[in-house]
Amino acid sequence: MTHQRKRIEIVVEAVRAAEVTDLLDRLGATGWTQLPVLAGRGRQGVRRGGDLSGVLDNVVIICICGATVAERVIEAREELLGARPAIVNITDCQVLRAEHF
Amino acid sequence: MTHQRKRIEIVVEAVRAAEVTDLLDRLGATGWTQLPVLAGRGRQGVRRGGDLSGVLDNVVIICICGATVAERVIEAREELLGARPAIVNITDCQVLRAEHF
Amino acid sequence: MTHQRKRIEIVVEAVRAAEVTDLLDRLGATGWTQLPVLAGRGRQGVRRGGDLSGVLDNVVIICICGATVAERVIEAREELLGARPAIVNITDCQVLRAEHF
Amino acid sequence: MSSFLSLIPPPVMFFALGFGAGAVRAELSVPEALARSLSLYLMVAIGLKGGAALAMPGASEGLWAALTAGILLSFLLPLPAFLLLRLGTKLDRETAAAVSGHYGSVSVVTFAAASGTLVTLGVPQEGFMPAVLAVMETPAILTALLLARLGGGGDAPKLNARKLAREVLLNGPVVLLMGSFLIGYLAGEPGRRQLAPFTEALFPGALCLFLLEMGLMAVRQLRAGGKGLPVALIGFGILMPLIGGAAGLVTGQFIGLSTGGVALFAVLAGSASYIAVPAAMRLALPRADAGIYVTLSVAISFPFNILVGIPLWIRLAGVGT
Amino acid sequence: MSSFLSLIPPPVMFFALGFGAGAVRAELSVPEALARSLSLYLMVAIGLKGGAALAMPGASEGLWAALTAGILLSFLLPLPAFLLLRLGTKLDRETAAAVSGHYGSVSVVTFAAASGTLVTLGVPQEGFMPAVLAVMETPAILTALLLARLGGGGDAPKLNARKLAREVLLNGPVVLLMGSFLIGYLAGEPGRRQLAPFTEALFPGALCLFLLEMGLMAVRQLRAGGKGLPVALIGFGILMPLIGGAAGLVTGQFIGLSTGGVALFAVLAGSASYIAVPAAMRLALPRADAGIYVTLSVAISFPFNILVGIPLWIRLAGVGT
Amino acid sequence: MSSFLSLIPPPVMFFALGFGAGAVRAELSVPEALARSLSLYLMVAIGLKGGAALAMPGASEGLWAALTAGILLSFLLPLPAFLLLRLGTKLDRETAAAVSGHYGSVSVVTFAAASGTLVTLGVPQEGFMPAVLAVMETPAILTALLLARLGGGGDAPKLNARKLAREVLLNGPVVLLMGSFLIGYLAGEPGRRQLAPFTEALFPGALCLFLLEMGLMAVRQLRAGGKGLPVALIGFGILMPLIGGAAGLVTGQFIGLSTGGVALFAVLAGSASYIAVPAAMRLALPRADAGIYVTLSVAISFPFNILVGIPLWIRLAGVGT
Ligand SMILES: Nc1ncnc2c1ncn2[C@@H]1O[C@H](COP(=O)(O)O)[C@@H](O)[C@H]1O
Ligand SMILES: Nc1ncnc2c1ncn2[C@@H]1O[C@H](COP(=O)(O)O)[C@@H](O)[C@H]1O
Ligand SMILES: Nc1ncnc2c1ncn2[C@@H]1O[C@H](COP(=O)(O)O)[C@@H](O)[C@H]1O
Ligand code: NA
Ligand code: NA
Ligand code: NA
Repeated sequence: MTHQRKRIEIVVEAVRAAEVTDLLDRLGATGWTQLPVLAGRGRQGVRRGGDLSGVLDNVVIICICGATVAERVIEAREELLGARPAIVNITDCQVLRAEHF
Repeated sequence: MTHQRKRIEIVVEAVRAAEVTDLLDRLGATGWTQLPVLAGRGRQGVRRGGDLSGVLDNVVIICICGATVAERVIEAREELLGARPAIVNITDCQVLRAEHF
Repeated sequence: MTHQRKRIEIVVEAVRAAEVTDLLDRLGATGWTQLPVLAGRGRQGVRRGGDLSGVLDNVVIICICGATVAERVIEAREELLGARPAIVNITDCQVLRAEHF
Repeated sequence: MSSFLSLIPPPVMFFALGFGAGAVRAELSVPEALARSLSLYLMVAIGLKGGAALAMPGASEGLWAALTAGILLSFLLPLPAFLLLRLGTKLDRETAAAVSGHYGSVSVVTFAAASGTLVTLGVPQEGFMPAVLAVMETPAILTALLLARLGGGGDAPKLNARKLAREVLLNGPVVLLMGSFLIGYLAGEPGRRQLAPFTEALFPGALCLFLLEMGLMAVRQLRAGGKGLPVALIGFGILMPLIGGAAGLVTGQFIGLSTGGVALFAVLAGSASYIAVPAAMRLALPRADAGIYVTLSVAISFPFNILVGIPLWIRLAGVGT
Repeated sequence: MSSFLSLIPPPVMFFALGFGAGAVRAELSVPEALARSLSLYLMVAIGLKGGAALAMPGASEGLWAALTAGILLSFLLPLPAFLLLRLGTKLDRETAAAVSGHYGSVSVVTFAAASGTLVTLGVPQEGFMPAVLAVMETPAILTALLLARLGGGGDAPKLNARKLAREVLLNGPVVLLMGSFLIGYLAGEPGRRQLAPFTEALFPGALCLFLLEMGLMAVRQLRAGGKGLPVALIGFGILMPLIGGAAGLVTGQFIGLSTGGVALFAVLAGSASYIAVPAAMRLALPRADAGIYVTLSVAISFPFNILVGIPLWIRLAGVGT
Repeated sequence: MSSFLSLIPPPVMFFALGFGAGAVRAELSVPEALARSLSLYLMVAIGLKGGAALAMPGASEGLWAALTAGILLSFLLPLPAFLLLRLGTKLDRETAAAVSGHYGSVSVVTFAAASGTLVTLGVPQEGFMPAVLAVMETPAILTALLLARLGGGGDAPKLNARKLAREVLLNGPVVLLMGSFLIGYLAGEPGRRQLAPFTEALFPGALCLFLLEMGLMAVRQLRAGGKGLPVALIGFGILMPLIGGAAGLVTGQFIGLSTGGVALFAVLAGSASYIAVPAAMRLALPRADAGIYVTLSVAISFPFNILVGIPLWIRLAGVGT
């Protein structure tokens, strides 16, 4: 009654989020969800959003998709990494409605 | 030292989130967490929260639970889907404290 | 082309989040991301952030790390649980760039 | 040109600025919390001012007629709206019913802009108009629900009566408007004087900021939900405010309101809700398409009312003639 | 009725409106950012007004006595609170200590509401009272920590002294109040005049909006944390403001404050912190139950003080007699 | 001391308060939505006031010379900045170019603080200065991009011309400033009077709150991005405002501005952008290090300009001599 899918999670700068979601759209993802980020740490040190220009804000993008689209995302890594995401992680998941993804 | 559990993640309209959490409560989940959503795309196109009535806001609901509760959620799909969630995805996860879930 | 990593997700009070991220830093995590929480339910009942002192606000901390760091986090459970997180769940995931985690 | 443009009230110019900035995709945005805060402020200020005005001697003359007329109009206006939609567009029954509810109800900010314009023009208005605004918010919701159910067959959504009653009687704008109105009334003239810097002096500026955001929001919504919008629906979003406004104009004159009151009554009847009704419809008619009613109300009829409706009704009510 | 109700200050009526709206679960909510912004605004405005008032010739008379008395009360009031809680309720030592700290400390908004009421009544007040407010914020935190440790055995939470000192001396409200007070003092009369539209004219309106949210928040907190609340605790939440207020009243008269000053002193002593102390307790006494102290302070004692306490202390201080 | 300190305008004292509170890690924070809202408010108010001032008879004298000079300075100032950075620090070409763009452009709040100080001192200023502020926002972005590409080889980032044009012409602050300026101009004196409680009476208070947050933000940014900041870069962040300010001073005198105008022109030229330019650079020069340019602008040069620059240029422009 559930179906195997992939869950892709990407942390990326808010100002470049549209590049990532455009890419997901083009690769055939049926949708995505953007969540706000309060703060983070990575190679560039601590990032805390809220400066007035917004350039220090990050977002999390979640995309549930089939294995094929996930493959395409992995293959498009050059283009994806061009948007300089901080993290891309992919998890196996089950979904209820196969026809949606 | 860790225990096998399920992680259920649901994207749903903010105005109907209570229906989902009530259902989770009734099915025996020990808890849930709601996160805000900035924007999303799905079959209905792009949704960006922030209209004054709040009807376009979405939230993400995360629920960590045992396999039994997860089964019940899957079985209650009719009722769950009545709240019109956009996504329901379920992942395997490990938790530290078995007694909590 | 992808690499096996762990995804640790922790729900904890906002006022104690720094204790958790400091611990992650000390255990060798290369980074973490904090997301805001709207509301939640657990053993203490419903928590809805937004009181003026901020003591009822929760956050979600996500940390992608290798198996070794994840092991260390599990071993440091005493110290981690000292910060009284509500949930700690760990998932397997794939990442694109091994060198980052 | 400058002399013509200088007749446009600053809040309307800010609406145009927001709309223009959104249209050319300028990187301009207003924090959501600010928009919601300004919306609360406007309701509190309108309520307080109205209540204080009603507390003045003789100010309640004509009140009951206006309230009754407002309630009736709110109940009735969804009917022509529903007919137009069912005959002239391909909307399903439930969405058509939901949309028609928006047009029976009213828009607080359209009212605020019209009221501000009257103040600038020096045209007096009945102090109880904010109460009329408040009572017109919700009757239309009931009509919309009846329309959704009539002939809907066994498939019609189950109506949770208690939930609905709460939604209708206890929705945020109504409670806030009515509560502030009552407080303004009880506090009377001393209260008015104490709160005037907040409710009166600040009002035009706050309205400017808010209309800037409404302009941005209209474009945003047009972009997100306007793509597939059939021409017939856009036509409805322009025609219906004219029908409602005309009905309001005639009714206002019939019950004997002042010139300013007639103009405001027409503006109210012609305006469409974008806070209370969408929220109610989302819960009561979940299968109706929220994208359509939010877009029509926020992105078509609201701009039309701000730019065309308000000056039109003020003129037709007889101001300046 | 109207003439009786019209004596209630508008901010208090807005508190009632928020409480009532929350109680009937109306769909009304204030953005969190607005609540926090108004809270900042109130502290800045109170500080600036107080500082400017202190800069007036002769205004510092009685200042030191009031500061000393305020500090002492803040230190001492947790003692009866702790005793009451340990003898009359089943709270564990740590939670009892945390709760008692809230009642030694003070509530900025209760002070603001009382001060506004005095202004409306035309009763003068000492300009330095905001400084008294600021110094009363934190001594109670120390007492609470001592109470938590005394007899706590080896199990008592390790006290990180540096962290604690920072929490006590550098918590947000204290820094903001004291800083604004100092700025108001330095800027003197010219500064006061320049900032008056912001700090004075806007104050009553901002307080109305904020108390609306406090009413909503009280109900929300009552609902989330009030379910299991034993009757004895609720009783404590009403009794303790009376004890504190009475102590403040007597002390204020003893040190020779004016009628308005005595009333404010009683209000301060009777009020309970809901910003600075919860935050400090959460860090210093992590095993204390935050749900209990937030609920008691925000949802029981705050409403009681707004609705009953302020008029009571103003009357008992001798205003209007 | 008090008499010396009392000469510091309250907004600057609030900046110091925020900076100090941040430095000692007091638990003080301003909601992000409030900071962004105040920033919008300041731009709208500055624009409206400037437009209304320009609508006064004779007020446009010297306008074109000032606009031209402002545009030229914005174009040219990145050149010395870039040279200094490439010769005196180890910044890579792209980051150096990005930083230099910030210093050609301007800071709205530095302008607001300077303008407010002049008002307090009773020194008149040209009404069109907000328009100068607006036109100086963006030319520097173009220079920065040219600097990034010149000699950048094939490796230089591909310039998406359309995207860039939008970024330059349609960035939020420019649209809002220019739009409000135009609205203020069209609304003229009646509009000014109607909006004065919002744009004028509230301004000093809003500036205080905003500078409080800027002080907190400066420390926060210093802490997050300042750790690795080489001394040479910090020196640049202090030297460059002096160079820019001196250039502005001379230019302002050359084109014959009034004393107040000269001071403002120097302040503008010496200030560094922290809204428009970072956003543009992030998109146009993605490999430049955002941590460096945000930190330099917000945490080094902004405080320097507020604390040292403004009084310096006001003095050197000849005020009070
Ligand atoms: N290992 C990690 N786990 C979770 N989030 C991370 C991790 N590394 C980086 N991030 C997030 O990505 C952002 C940018 O990372 P970076 O570009 O490496 O500085 C950080 O601010 C974090 O929010
Ligand atoms: N494949 C997907 N992956 C992630 N989020 C999705 C996906 N599909 C839909 N969503 C989310 O669900 C919301 C509603 O989807 P829909 O009802 O299909 O328009 C969207 O706005 C997204 O936030
Ligand atoms: N089973 C669960 N699934 C998801 N979130 C949970 C769960 N249990 C607790 N939480 C979150 O953790 C917070 C505190 O939990 P507790 O300390 O158990 O009251 C809650 O408010 C929820 O946000
Ligand atoms: Na209508
Ligand atoms: Na007290
Ligand atoms: Na400059």
